[in-house]
Amino acid sequence: MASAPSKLYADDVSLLVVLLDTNPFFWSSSPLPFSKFISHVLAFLNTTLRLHQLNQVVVIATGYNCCDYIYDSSSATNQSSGTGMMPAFCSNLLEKLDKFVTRDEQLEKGGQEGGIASSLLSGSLSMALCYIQRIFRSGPLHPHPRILCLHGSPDGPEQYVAIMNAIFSAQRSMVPIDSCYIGAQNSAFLQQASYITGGVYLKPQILDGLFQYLSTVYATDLHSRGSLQLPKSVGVDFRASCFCHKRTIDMGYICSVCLSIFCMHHKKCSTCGSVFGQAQSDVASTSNKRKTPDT
Amino acid sequence: MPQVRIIARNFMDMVAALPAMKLDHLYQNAFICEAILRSLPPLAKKYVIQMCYIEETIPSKSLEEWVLPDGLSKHRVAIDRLLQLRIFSESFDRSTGTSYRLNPTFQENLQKLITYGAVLPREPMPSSVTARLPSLQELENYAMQKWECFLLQLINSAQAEKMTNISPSMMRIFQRGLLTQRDKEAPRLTESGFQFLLMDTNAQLWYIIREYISNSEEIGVDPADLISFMLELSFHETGQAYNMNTLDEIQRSTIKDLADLGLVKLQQGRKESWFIPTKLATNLSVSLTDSSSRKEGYVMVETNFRLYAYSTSKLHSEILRLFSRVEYQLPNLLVGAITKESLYNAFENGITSEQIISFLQQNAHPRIAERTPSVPENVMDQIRLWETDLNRIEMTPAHFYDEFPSRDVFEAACDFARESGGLLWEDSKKMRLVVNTEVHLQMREHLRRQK
Amino acid sequence: MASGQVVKKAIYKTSIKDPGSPGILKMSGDRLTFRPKDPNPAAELDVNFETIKGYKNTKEGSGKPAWLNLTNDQGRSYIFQFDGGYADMHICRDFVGKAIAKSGETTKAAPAKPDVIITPDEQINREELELRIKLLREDSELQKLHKQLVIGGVLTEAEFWATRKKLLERESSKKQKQRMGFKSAMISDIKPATDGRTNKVTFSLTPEIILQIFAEKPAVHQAFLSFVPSKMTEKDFWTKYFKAEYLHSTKNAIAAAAEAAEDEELAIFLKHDDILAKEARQKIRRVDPTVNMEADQGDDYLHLPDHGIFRDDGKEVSEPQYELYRRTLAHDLNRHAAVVLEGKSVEVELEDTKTVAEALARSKQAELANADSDANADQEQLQRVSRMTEIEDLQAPRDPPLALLCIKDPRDYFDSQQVNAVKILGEDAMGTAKRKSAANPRDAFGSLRKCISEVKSVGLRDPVVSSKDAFQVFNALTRDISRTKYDVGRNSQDSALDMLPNIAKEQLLHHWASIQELLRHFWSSYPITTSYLYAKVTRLKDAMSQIYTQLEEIKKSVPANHKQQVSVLVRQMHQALDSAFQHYDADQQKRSAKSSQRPNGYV
Amino acid sequence: MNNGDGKRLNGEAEEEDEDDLDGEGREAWERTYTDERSWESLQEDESGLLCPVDDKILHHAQYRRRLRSLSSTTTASRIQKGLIRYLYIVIDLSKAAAEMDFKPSRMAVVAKHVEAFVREFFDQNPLSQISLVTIKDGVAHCLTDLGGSPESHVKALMGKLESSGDSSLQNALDLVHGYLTQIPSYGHREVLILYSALSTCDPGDIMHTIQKCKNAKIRCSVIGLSAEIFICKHICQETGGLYSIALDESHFKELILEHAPPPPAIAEFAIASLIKMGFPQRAAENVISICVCHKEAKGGGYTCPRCKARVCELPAECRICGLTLVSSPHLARSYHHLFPIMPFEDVAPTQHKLPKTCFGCQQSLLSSGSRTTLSVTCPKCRRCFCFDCDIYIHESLHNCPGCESLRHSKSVNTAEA
Repeated sequence: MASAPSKLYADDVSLLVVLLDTNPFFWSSSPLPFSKFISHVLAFLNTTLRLHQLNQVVVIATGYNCCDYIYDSSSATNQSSGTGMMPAFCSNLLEKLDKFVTRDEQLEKGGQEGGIASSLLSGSLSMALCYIQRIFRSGPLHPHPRILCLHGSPDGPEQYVAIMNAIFSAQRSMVPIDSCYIGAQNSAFLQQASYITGGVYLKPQILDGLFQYLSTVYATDLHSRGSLQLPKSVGVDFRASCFCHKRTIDMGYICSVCLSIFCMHHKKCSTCGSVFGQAQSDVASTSNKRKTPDT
Repeated sequence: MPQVRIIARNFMDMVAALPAMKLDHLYQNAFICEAILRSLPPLAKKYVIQMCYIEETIPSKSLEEWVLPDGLSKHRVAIDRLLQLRIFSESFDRSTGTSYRLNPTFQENLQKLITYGAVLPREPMPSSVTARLPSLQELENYAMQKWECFLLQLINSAQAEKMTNISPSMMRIFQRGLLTQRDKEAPRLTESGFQFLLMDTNAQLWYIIREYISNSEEIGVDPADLISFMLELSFHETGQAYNMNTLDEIQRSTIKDLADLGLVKLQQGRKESWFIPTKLATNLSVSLTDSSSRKEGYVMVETNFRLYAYSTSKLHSEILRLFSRVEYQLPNLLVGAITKESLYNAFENGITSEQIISFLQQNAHPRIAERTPSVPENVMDQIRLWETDLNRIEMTPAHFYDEFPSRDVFEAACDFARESGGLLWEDSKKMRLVVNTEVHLQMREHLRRQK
Repeated sequence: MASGQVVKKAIYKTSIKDPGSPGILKMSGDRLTFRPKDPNPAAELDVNFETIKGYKNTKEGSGKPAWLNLTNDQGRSYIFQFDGGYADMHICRDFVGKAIAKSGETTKAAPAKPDVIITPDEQINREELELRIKLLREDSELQKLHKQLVIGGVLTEAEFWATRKKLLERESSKKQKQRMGFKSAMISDIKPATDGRTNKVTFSLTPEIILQIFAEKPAVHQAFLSFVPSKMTEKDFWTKYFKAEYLHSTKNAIAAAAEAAEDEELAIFLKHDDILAKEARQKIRRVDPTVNMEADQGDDYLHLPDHGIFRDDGKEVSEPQYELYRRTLAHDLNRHAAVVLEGKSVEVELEDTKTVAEALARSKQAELANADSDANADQEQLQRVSRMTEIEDLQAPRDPPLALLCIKDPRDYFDSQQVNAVKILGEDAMGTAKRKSAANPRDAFGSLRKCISEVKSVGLRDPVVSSKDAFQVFNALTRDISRTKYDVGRNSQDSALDMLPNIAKEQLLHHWASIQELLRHFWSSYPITTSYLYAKVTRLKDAMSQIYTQLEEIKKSVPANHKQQVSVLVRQMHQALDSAFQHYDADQQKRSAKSSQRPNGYV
Repeated sequence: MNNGDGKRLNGEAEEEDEDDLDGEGREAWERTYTDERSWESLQEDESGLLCPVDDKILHHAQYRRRLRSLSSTTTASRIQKGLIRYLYIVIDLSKAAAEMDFKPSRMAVVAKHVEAFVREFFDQNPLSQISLVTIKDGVAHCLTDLGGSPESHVKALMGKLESSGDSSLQNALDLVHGYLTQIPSYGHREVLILYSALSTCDPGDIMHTIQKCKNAKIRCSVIGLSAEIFICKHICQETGGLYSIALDESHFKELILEHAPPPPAIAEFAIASLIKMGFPQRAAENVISICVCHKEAKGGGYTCPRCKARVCELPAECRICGLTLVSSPHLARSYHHLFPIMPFEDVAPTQHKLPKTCFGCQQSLLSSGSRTTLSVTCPKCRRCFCFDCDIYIHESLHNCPGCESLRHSKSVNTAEA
């Protein structure tokens, strides 16, 4: 009421949720050392906060065994004065991060198979979306949220469904998912995520210039995106590939029960084990003979 | 409409207005850089950021590459703003056309800001010295109440009470524009004064500060210094205590004045005295755009012209009184009605219907704020209508003639009046007519001649 | 081909059972004649197409012999079985079709387009023809198509229209096929229109209402059948009826009795409807035994204060002799409800009372007939009733069992994406080869933590990026942007067609349309199950192959500045056609491979 | 008259409200409040100040919703769903639909929410199709043919909003039955009847029609706007559909949205079968071609892999060769129906070992002041969530942040999945 805190909102006030990949197995093999990486990122976060005193930054660590919030500018206290060595918030962010990594290590059971294991992107993504929903709930005036995935680990197949769900949910609530992928080969997950939610997918070529990428592309607030041309995410090929031979197909058979894809006709669905009636192909054609396209 | 609006928009225009020398001087201060950065339009911000580490000049073409066709206007605005603030320096050469580069001092400060964060010239005082500091909430209330009481001063002074505890320097500021004090009689609010009351807090704040600065300019204080000080102040952390000794003479006096407005809270310890910046102070460097500036509202207007205000503040009730008739006042609810009369005296005070409506909309209670329109159409229309009513009737000084000796005299008079284009009204039965004043004299002449 | 004549050897049957008599069927101009081999006057035939109303024919591949069944306006039918099999049959059928159409047009002097030939295969009726003609007249494009394909003999009329059922339906849907149920409004609500001065009242009757009256008041129905027109004219039948109704509405039983006394027809309307009573008794027998039908004084709430129905108020004369003449709303309601529920069973178009009455009578007979015939159906209905009237709390939840699902491994779902998503980005092979991660968990985590603490102690690197890198990156991005922009800028959102000169556009669209049409038929006729389909496909194929050349011509004809676009468009069409041909050839090979042992590709 | 004794005036004010209420002829401004009678929930704090109405009501609403989602998911733990649905929405436009008990009128309300529903439906079932049917004057009309684009349906419906005559369930069912028997066997055949009338005037015995539908495996559901009717209930029981009566607009909305997620597949009906589908590639922007949908030569669009025809958007059925064209995300959209998440369990606010904040959104779970904020926990990962997250997770996100962000729980997950 009378003593209500007066909040001001400009069109470009934004909530930036950063998903930080802290998968140790990736970093230990990455060309860009984590220390460099993090300092780029911190600098970027700092600028974002500086751009508007209402800008809000939330950082979620995407660990190998767990995910957790490691920074939230809205809850954090002293922001203004720094120790002089680095912006104030950085120090307590790093503090949290350190704790997080330790916890992550404790959870480690070992026995991770060859190759770089994936980190729990689906988890952090889901958390980010929950947080953003909370912002939406906070009332008619809220910062414009967007998600930025700073990711390097390869995709984890077992997360696919979860991540897809998250992506669609984000799309529904019109939250763009930007993704900056610093791993070796491109990430199918993030490409789809950015493509579907209208975010930007980039794979920086010059890793030392990471900050420049961040500040040039990802710093753009949603309001300005209306008037700027950002790098178009590469058109993702939406052809599927079959479960049976894993080859890309442009025509295939779908199991009506579990929607798994096959390149040829099977008697029985290998995924859900249901046995098929007669081949649908002729049913289809006869059906569309009946079903008549109006010209 | 009201000039007040235009000037009160943003504090930064003022900075922009400063001469080149001064600007460059200002940019020495990291805080000003940040404040300026915040105040920029979104696109401009982005440009600055992305050029923050680039020392080469960037051809304008490569910037435009990024702009979508319908973003062009925004783009230009941004660039102009940057040039105006001398953050971009323009250079031209044959091959690449015009190209920009970031103002070196600005750039340097920005980089510092990014890597090291901003460092205040003065440390907050250790809690050992300052016994107990007011909590943020208390502080906020303090600021609010301070600010309100200052506004009340304005209103009350209009209601012919004598100004209390406002320093003369502040008083002088009100003299500029808000109040008119004719000799002898009590100071009363000017039109802009009334409009001022209906503005939202930040607009008011900026207005006052601007006035304050330009005022102090007359005393011979360098506005640049003031500005930089105030901006700096806005970055002090609210609720922390800062030692007065860290301030120089001028700053100290300024702080005192600002304390009157509730931007800072002064406290006296055993030996040192210190100031505690409040929320108002931090708002100084806030960038503001139209969609922005929202307080939690408290007013509900119903289609039957009733108006409920859930508020405890005296100020609110006073402001509402400006244009509505208050019917009940509960401890935290005020029930009023918008009536023709109440509006009329608002209009007389030079408040426009638009201001009233926008006020009602800006302060709409959250319950109805999400409805559109938050103020019922019929009320809005009626308010506008009543305003136009005022402009409908026009007065012309005139003279009334009757008791003509004879009809033909009357006829003649009418004709004469008609010829001289001064006939306003005639009643041939009762033999009366009304002519406007210009014609009056000739008319008299004419009638004399008749005799 | 519309005129000329057809002569075929065929067997003429009068009915399906009839072995029939072999002979020569000759169709020419406007009549068809049949000469049996062995002189048999009964089998002699000479029919004018005027009289032929429609016809059926056995479906190809249905296994039945090739029969063509013509029906004339008396509902009599001539069946011909063709020795030449379906080929002959089709020819004749088409001929007949055209003939009918022609005669139809001539009789109906409708300015039909001369080139419209109607050769339907299933039962075909006049208004459908009308419809088609109408459609063609309205839609010039359709007409062009029709001219080209049907008259060009690529498609048969039937095939052409088969794909346009929707269109036809939409047209015909204006006059709807569904029958309406009885209005839930009661007839007794038809209030007489009184003109103030005289006490003469006028009721307005529609066949609708009449039907309802008959349905609800069997007695009246009876009476109508028996009296009109033998004893009285329809008009004064109704006047009597409404007089009675009026008396009822006055609730004056005595008056009613009096009236009834002097006029026995009137009495019929006034007395209770005994037919109803009978039916009621039957019904009671049917009612679910669990329902308690016993009613005693205690159940009669009608006489309790402030009970009963408003419309029955007024002086309740309870003298027994008048009882006969009282009718409560309850009766009406029940009866009405009953009728509405059992629904309308009269198909006839309601035009005049007589027919209505008869139709109703007929249906009544039918009902009675099967009523006593299927007592068992009656029985099962009884069960249903009892089940329905069961108290639901006592019913077991009758949700059917649900199909269970077990997904073995959700990973598959991902693989269906990842593979190509990675591929299309032209990954270098070694990129995809998984790099062995350096260390065991401990070292990995250790190094990570070291990095963090390092940053913590040292702080951020200054400058974060070297000016050189920054500049380089920025330029790279800008270049990237300008490239994408160029691409986007190239395609204008408006249809490229509009830029073409009109003639070219016309031609293109026309060809495109016809290609679409052909392709649609082509694809829809796969897989080829019958020789008929096979023939059709081949026909289509030939037709399509001709189009190629035409397309080429278009390409030449257009002015140079549009060549590029047009050629692009044309290429698309080519592709479409090519794909069709590929499919055709592939199918051919399969079928030849399969049918090497069999004489020809299909059964 | 202004500032006097607060209490007394306070009383006055409330009386004022009272007679405003009782006044029979309601003023416009009164009517705006009659729906939510805000003053009834007015509260005074100890010092007699009017304190803002707290949103208990809202919380209850959420709670109801939550329970609903629970009941729907508990059964759906691991069963097949009708992922490919052919749904006929039958809208009753008999004169009963003009009733004003829903503001402004039943049909207006129905239309409004049908629009919302159609969009939601296609969002959840990208591979499915809808068609609209209206009942009027005792006859059913097919308003739109089965199709996959929400816009066309919505437009058609909005055009056709006038009511008259009786309504006939039988005619409607017959019509729909006629259409539905034509669709391929793998499709789940459904009818959703939005029924305003209290009676049905049928040309024949509706029981037969119902049997017909049952045999044709058509799942009929009814949402009534007036009162429960035996025959509707019967239809739903017979065909395994849902029957529900809307109390008010918001309730109606909830009810209709319940039909958006795919229904569980009934064992005897469920026929697994392979459906031939095409995964067209998006054509390059500069390759123009005439599209089958609107006969315009445009760049972009998708080319049918079988017959090379060009369609503008997916999912669609190729007009030429009848091949169903989809993109892999469309399939992915339906996956969450295959892997539903467990409903969360309540946590008694008394438990002390509760974490302070919601695992999802970091909102504080500590009971604030008088109201105790309820929280729930995931049975698998034992994380606590706030109410809003619970709803969001179950209704939109479809995966549990807790489980997703734990490696070993995940391995469990896949094992039993």
